Amino acid sequence: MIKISADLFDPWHEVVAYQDSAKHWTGKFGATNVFVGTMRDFNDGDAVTGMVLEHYPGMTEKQLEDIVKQATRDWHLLDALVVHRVGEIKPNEPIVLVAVWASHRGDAFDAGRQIMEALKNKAPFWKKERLPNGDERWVEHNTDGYLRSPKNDMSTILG
Amino acid sequence: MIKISADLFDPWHEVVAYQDSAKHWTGKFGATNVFVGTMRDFNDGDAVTGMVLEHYPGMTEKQLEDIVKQATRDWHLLDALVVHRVGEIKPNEPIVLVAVWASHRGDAFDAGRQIMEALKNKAPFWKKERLPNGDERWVEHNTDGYLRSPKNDMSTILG
Amino acid sequence: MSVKVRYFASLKDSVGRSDDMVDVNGAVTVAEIWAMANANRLMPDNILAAVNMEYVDIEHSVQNGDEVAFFPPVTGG
Amino acid sequence: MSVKVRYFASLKDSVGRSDDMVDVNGAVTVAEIWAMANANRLMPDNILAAVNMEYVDIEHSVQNGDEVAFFPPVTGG
Repeated sequence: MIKISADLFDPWHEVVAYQDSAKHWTGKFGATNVFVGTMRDFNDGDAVTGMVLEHYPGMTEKQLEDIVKQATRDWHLLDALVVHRVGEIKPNEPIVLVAVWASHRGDAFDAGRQIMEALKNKAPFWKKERLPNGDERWVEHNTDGYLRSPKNDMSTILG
Repeated sequence: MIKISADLFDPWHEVVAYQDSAKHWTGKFGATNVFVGTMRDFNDGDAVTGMVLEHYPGMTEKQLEDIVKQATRDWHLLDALVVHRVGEIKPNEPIVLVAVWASHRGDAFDAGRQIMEALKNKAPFWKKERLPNGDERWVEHNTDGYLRSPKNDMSTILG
Repeated sequence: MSVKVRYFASLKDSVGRSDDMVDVNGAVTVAEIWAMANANRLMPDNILAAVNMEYVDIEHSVQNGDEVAFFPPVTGG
Repeated sequence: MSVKVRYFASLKDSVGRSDDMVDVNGAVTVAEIWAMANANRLMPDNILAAVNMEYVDIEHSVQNGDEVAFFPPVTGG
């Protein structure tokens, strides 16, 4: 399920409520991976007092649905939930939740990360940060989520 | 923090309670990755009605602490929480929770997965499953959490 | 034919509008739609374009009634 | 010297005991501790061994007062 929320949401409550509503896979899921992105009170070395999250209504939902469908084709998943905040956001508030349920942990980790990277690269959201002096600035681009992962030598994470 | 629990625990409540208690990194974490392993009602093709989880008190805690320390050396983490159930467990009850908090999502995903794989390989826990006919059987080994990940061709997960 | 053009985020600020209606005759590409709507402004290098809410490259041809959108790199999550 | 030996999980079931006390003279390895405690039983191939709650290989030498543990592959998580 995809949800775009203009209101503060509690990611852990969302996970529990969704899981409890999905009685048809109760007892079938062994592995749940949840990622929560939270607004920090600093970015690029500066204090940040808030942000506004703009999106492209319609296209955002469409892209997120495609992203989840792709993950469902690539990995064995029972279900997935994506919730993303829009509008005015304050530090320490959750921005994004990606939760996936699978039988096995490898699928849960891989699918959760794939959805999150695709969301960062393709879902039409834009952040405008508010600085303590009242200035506003658009965030220019997202960083690579695999930046510190050993791309060429996977031995660390592949054991 | 490491917790071994003989009682049913609520992983989402544990995450919230721990996060709320850690006021020194409020506003500093941008990325939380949570893995929850849940007991399924089947395994290896058979229905399973319950299990007993044995551990080696003292060594289990020591190994888990070493695993978390190693993840803290390998990735930029703010904190980590590991909770593992022991004793009598019923289907649909959580067995393990691994939660990590970081500034950036790459560290959160990599560290969470590394802790989970190390736990599966090193932490002295053993599962004995109970079958519908009353028989019991020891689970013989854990499977590789990277089994379906493209080990040799990382393009899918490394984008 | 008539094509709706939309701008988002920092591009909306720099263009100074959130949308345009462009009337065109015959075959036209996304890049040409930009040029018609923004006669005095080159398309920024890192711009992303969508037609009917799907990503396209700027040589994609536009049909009557399409919604064309231009926006900077996305920064959600 | 005196060494405590512990068994876990399916190994505890097959050995039929949860622990032993072994008295030894002089230098001794983990493998030799197994042999002294289980005279009629070869050590299973896939066994894991720990001394004082740290993993060791079976040629690791044991000191007075050590706790030696043997167990099958772990299956937690």
